[in-house]
Amino acid sequence: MMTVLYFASVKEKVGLSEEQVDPPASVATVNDLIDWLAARSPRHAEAFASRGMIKSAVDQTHVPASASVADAREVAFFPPVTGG
Amino acid sequence: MMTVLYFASVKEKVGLSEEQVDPPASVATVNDLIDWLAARSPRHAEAFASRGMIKSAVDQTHVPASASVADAREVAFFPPVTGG
Amino acid sequence: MTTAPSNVRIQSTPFDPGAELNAFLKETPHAGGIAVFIGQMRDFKGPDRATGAPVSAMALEHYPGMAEKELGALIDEARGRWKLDNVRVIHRSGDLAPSDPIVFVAAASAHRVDALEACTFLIDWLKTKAPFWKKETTGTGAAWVDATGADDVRAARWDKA
Amino acid sequence: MTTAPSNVRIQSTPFDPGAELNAFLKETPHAGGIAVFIGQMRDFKGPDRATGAPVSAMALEHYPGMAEKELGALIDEARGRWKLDNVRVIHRSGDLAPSDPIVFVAAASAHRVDALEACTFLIDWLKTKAPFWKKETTGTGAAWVDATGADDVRAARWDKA
Repeated sequence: MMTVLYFASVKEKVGLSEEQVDPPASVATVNDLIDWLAARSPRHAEAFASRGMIKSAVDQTHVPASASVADAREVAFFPPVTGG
Repeated sequence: MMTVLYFASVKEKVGLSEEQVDPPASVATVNDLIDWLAARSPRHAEAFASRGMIKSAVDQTHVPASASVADAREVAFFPPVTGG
Repeated sequence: MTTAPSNVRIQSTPFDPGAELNAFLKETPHAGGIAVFIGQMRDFKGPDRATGAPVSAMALEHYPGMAEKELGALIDEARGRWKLDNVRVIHRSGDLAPSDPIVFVAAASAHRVDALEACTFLIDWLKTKAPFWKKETTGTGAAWVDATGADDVRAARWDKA
Repeated sequence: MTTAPSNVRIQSTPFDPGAELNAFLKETPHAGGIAVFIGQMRDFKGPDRATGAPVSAMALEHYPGMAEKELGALIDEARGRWKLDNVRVIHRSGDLAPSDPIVFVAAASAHRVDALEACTFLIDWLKTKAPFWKKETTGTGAAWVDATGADDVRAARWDKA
């Protein structure tokens, strides 16, 4: 089981801020997880359609889409940050 | 007639903060003025001994020692600034 | 060296930049130079007031937990690169009105160059790394602010070779 | 654009940096970025606390008239180089105690890069151009502070090609 978090425009597109998921062992990387999540609903699919625009964090650390999710407890997806 | 001002360590060496002087017409530049002032007293001479260390301003504008003092009303001598 | 009681604060209520500055100075009486950056909510959209629609309100979303962690990591990085006596980052979340302070970044050092560079570094990296997102309300509704490539270029100046 | 009531102030009495910051922000509510530098009197001599003699007092001499003129010229130069909504320079004169604020420099702009660069420029140029001189009192008496070559090098970064 892992917690997936969505923020800002990604959250609005998915329609959820958080969900508990249990992907199969074949989901090894962030990219794999995006593919797997995108198949969950049309809203997920649309949220991840421009995946190049989406940033990810594993256990609250920025990671590239090639990063492993093998031991992840919390994976987050969000647009580029705009604070400050 | 012109007003000559001294600040900080230069003032302490000369022993004056200000004096009115009337140099001859041959005193054309700041360098000439320094030579002329240095002859006024031993304290002046000592104050201007390391003239490379002394900065000058003509009518409240930084100038090099080669600058003219022909129309100067106020000439100031001081060490490098250390404010801020 | 003065260790600050709290170097990172994210708060949903307004803060007073002058009071924060004086508190920071009081913690750091022996620093010769203190550099501060304050970001305020702008009342127009995009890069230019002449062309940008008026903005009446802003909502600041953040990733609780990671935001504090990232700001702490930025401070650690700054402390590794410069000699700093004290550092502070305060960031708003929640609903803001025009002119409200959004962010307060302060760096104190014996010497001004360390303070000035660290302060600039902190705000540049914060802009591209700290998980905050702005949503602006204009006459046509509320919309997420787009990240700008210019911020990435600024932040990249601080990448190590 | 907000025109400040007074961009340059030299005063022989202490000032309150937090109050000055808030007054500056109040004058400039539409600026997105405000960069501030505060110089405080250090309680040790020279570059390093470990090796520098303790300093108990400081006297700041200045050239009245020219000091105001130079600070005004620095501000004009900054306004020519960056897009600024407001600028402020406050400088102490007279007798100071350790931790007393010496200088307050603030620059406000729609965008942070202009504010940060202008603030850094102002303090760098002020250090080498504004006619102020520090005299420090240590256990062995009072002595004028020597100018450092490092300040000249910093200031030269801003020379135009």
